[in-house]
Amino acid sequence: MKMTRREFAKANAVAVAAATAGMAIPAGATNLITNADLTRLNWNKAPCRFCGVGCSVMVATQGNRIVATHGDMHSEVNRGLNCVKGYFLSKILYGQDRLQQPLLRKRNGVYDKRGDFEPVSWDEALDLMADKFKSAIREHGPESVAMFGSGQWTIWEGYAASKLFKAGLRSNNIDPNARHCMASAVFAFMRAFGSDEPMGVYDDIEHANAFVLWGSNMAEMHPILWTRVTDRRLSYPETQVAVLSTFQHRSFDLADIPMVMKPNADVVILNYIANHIIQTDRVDRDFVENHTNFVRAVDDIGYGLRDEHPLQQAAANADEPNRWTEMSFDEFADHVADFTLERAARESGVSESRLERLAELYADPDIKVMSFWTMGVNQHTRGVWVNNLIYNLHLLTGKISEPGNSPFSLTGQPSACGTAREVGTFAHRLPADRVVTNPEHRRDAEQIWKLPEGTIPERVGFHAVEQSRKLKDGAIKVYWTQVNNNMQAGPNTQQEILPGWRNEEAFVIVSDIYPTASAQAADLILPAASWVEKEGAFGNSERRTQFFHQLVDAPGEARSDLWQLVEFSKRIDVADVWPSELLDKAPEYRDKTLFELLYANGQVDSYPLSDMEEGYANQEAEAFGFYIQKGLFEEYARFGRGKGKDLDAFDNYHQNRGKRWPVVDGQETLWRYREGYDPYVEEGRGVQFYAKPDDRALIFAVPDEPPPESPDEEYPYWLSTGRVLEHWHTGSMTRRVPELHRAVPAALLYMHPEDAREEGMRRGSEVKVISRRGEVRLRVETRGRVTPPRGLVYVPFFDANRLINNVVLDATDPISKQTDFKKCAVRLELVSLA
Amino acid sequence: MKRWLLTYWRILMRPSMHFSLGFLTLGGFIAGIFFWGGFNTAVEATNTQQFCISCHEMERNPYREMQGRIHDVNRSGVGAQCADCHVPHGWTHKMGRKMEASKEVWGWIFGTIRTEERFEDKRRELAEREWARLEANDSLECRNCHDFESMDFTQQSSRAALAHSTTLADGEATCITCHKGIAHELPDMSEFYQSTATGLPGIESWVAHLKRDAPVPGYPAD
Amino acid sequence: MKWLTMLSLSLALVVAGLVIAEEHRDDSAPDGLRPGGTLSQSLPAPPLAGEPRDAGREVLNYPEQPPVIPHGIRDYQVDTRANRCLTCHSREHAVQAGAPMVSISHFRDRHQQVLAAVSPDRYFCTQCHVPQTDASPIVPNTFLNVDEVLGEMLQQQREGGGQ
Amino acid sequence: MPNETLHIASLLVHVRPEHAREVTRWLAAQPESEVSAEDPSGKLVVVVESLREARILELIDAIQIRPGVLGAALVYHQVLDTASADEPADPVPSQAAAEGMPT
Repeated sequence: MKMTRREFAKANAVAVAAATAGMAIPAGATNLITNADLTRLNWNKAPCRFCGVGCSVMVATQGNRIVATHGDMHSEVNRGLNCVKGYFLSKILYGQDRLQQPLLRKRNGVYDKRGDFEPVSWDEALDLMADKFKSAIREHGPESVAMFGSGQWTIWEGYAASKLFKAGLRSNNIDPNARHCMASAVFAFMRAFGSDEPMGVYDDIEHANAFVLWGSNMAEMHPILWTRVTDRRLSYPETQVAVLSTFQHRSFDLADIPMVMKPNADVVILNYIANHIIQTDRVDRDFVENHTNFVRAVDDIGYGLRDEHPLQQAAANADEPNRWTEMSFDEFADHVADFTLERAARESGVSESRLERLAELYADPDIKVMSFWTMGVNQHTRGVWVNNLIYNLHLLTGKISEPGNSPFSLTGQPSACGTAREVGTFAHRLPADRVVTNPEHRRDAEQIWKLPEGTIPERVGFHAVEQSRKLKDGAIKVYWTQVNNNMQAGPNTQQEILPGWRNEEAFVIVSDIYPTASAQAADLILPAASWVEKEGAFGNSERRTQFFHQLVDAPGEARSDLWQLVEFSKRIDVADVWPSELLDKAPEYRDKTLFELLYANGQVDSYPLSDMEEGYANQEAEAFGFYIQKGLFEEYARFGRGKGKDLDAFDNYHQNRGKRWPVVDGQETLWRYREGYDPYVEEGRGVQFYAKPDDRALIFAVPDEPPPESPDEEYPYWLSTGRVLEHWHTGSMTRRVPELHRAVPAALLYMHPEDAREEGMRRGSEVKVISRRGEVRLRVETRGRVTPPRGLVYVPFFDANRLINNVVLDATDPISKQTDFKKCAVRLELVSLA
Repeated sequence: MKRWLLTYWRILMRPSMHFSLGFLTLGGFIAGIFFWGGFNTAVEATNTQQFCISCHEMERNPYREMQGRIHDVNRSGVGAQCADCHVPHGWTHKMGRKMEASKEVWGWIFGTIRTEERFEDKRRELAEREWARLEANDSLECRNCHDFESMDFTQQSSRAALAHSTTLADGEATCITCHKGIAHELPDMSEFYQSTATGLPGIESWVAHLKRDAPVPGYPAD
Repeated sequence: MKWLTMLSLSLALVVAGLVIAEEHRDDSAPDGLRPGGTLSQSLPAPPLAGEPRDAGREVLNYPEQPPVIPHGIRDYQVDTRANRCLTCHSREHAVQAGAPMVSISHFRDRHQQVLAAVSPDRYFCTQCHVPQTDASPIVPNTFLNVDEVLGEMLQQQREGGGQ
Repeated sequence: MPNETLHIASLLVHVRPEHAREVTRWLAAQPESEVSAEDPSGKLVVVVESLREARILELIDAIQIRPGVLGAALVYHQVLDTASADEPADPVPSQAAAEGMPT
């Protein structure tokens, strides 16, 4: 490169000034970069840190820092594309306020609930935690400790945590934030098919002629899948896209059949479509007779509120909502006959012509239809029912488990499937579709874990919303949360969550990478490592398991959640937390620590450090002296092998772009339950729902029941909450990326311009959104990305300074216990016009 | 019916037998003013936004799409109403437009755009009619507010200033040529889009690109 | 009368208890995106961030980053009927419009086949390209681009060599 | 006609991080100045290239009164001959050739 004198002088000027300021010298100005070894970037694959789509990204590192990211061309999922969040992954770990050392509330040098945060050593932090756990279990039993985890845990983190709680501490009080997200999908899968997770794959998109979005804004929440849907729709003009929601959003931009319905009207619409299929004689008789059973779900199941709530008291089946009785096809036909087109149109507000077009997408045997749904369906007081109603349509018409015909439940988090669901970190689950209430399942787990019979408690633990309630009531004494931010994301914050966390009797530990709202409400904050600062594995929506290496070191003393869990386990003796009857059954554990019981158990610690791929750091393995990730994975994989949940060998995943389980003989499975695709289907069966005892899926008859709270004179608006494209969940990562923050700097109140006019408000007005539970102040937006109908307002929850969950009702689906974040009643009060 | 009309016509044609010519002339004049005023008031009433969106069809799509857009709300509160853009301001043209509007009454009676689907089917036709009208009258309704002489190019973005000072100034283009779909949503433009996107490759534009994106001559390349 | 005293007394106690509880909800905490010790409060909402009218194009953090949109996109229609962005950024209009042409990468489909037009899977521009308001960062970001990292490494190297 | 001189200087400007963007933008809009480097803590390196020495001082004054600016200091100043400023500065091969040139 030749420089003129002028340029040379300028380069000097910059270099001198930069050196004076202690700043990095821009390369262009110094032209010192001639060493190819230095300029060569180190590229590695990793799944994206954000949603459940599970895009693969290439991560460039240099000097122990991430310097660039881009879409992975070799990934089947995204083929080189990323959404805007994915493209800015490089920056999510570099917020200036990364937590770098444990912080404990102290006064006069000792822990004090009312004290101020002071830096402490890991030893001090973990010792105190161990004391708190031990004394709580000793004095109040194992049900007095609880953990709230995440679908953003890596697979082995979730597995280690679940094992620590269910086997070590003998408490089932461990639940993931996936409870807020996927629990309804899980229960519906188990009810209808006996096995969790979709039968189809993303490849269905390239085979379908019609897409129906039931309460899903894929354009913003699953952007890369949306690019595939868009590709299909625009490349094959006969393709149709139907979008149904309670407000208009960006996915409507691609809609051929756009439908804005009244909240809670989906049950009526879905029952109408079933009726339409039957009335027009388009039921696939063969399929229905050979592969399905009809059942009637119990009704009047309540709303998952506190037991003393009048609505719970009034509900006949609130205690046992997950039951059903057999019925015939004719009885089912009679049941749906009440749901006429006219009724569906009247109750939903969607025109008859559009509803009929929608129904035809399912009824027409020549149309291959793919249904997508997420939080509009799952975060619903009748979420499990609605999931089941969607399966009904695909089962009645036989449009299932084959390319292009696919009911596809989308997941929200990167490993909601891989960690929360497959590992079974829910309060009622064990790995690979097992449940704690089933004695055989408990025995399976106890055998694999080398535990005496009776170690795993039978009682279902406290689910997410119940954990908040039990903290407030003083029943939970020690509470540990990892990789989530429930203070901002959980419902009814001021009445149910914050009082519990700040309850004098509770000791609350939050592991996170930034000082989130949850960390601010904690007593002990543990600094965590994130994403490629550790070796990890995620499982996405289409059953694809993907691995990533540790590519950079975590800053300061930050440590991964896995390290925290395992290091903590060293500080508790089995004898501290197990009753003597149980110890008598396994006296060899009497003098052991939980670390030795759970992790150095001859299985998890059986892979030496030399098994690790060369050239990669691995903080945890080096700290514990064995390849712990591999050990945990291989022990966990034993649960699923031969059970339709087979995973590939550990090392393969580091080389490939993920495989979709069941992986049998190294081959992934695309369409489950279909002969020719799924190795578990017996020869000659065609279709076999083999996870059900009689190989038949269930079609559910469910009635229409009202929501727990509806707008009235005092609180005249529906409130729906959700996300925006640019921010991930509570924004703790994305709001620290300048480009993403500037794109969407604050949560707004999206409302209809006529509603605003009638309320004497306008775009930019500051208003209070008030419910029976609390309030929050927001600015009005009347022409944003979301266009609500009259009578409904929409507020995203990413903004820590506008805690919309102060307002949200903590009602859940009574079966899945998943919160309904999509509908409650609010009123608006003007603070200032401009 | 025919007989009744005929009788009526005869009465009308019969010379007056009771009133003076003067009275009749004056009376006719006064009545004329009266009816004229009434007519004008009525016509003006059909020009209000309230009247326009009293039809479900107009409220559902054109009005809702317009809400929040720059011609509806803006910094200084100069919002346009339906008639500002869709009805000429001069009397002759206005009457012409109102006569045309009788066809719209017809459409309303027969529900030409009653459902959302029908509106979508017609969207292109409806938009093209308005574009053609504005092309033909040199964007007369735009210019009622946006006067070319009053444009301060220095306050515009460089791209806008360039377009306005050249093609708009010499009459090659009129407002609607570029500013389509600013108040309401555009109809399906895929034909326009495809004809240029998949047609012959525009060699000139490629060359121009290469020129523009090339490093400035003489500037040292990295 | 006695019951009334009792009642008001217990009421006062309850109220006092509530007040204490309220205070404890806002125990001190480090600042994050939200100021520490404010969780029970309803914070005022800042005015809507403004759209910069004619902001300059911004330097990319790395070559693969989608450029941010340096202008407002109010009322831009991008749906099956029309794509407003392409009226300026398409290959054939970009020069005349004085806008950057969509990147050449956008002319390849999922299978890396080169197409004559923008690939349909890239149709919705705002999935990757986002406009920028004038909002200031709440928390600064310490990301360094590759040149900065290299500069730092070189400096360390030189300092190391000098010792 | 006497040879004109070209002044090249660099300034270190320290601004509050939240104002960095607008100050950078303002500086970029000024003739004869450019922002050559910035870091997240609000430090900016500004290069000034002017035919008038006074312009550099004027600019420092102007920067100091911008909102959010904590300080602006002159770090480097070099005077070049305008006539030879655009000649190659490559020290080894081109310097020799340049030596024979009249200045």
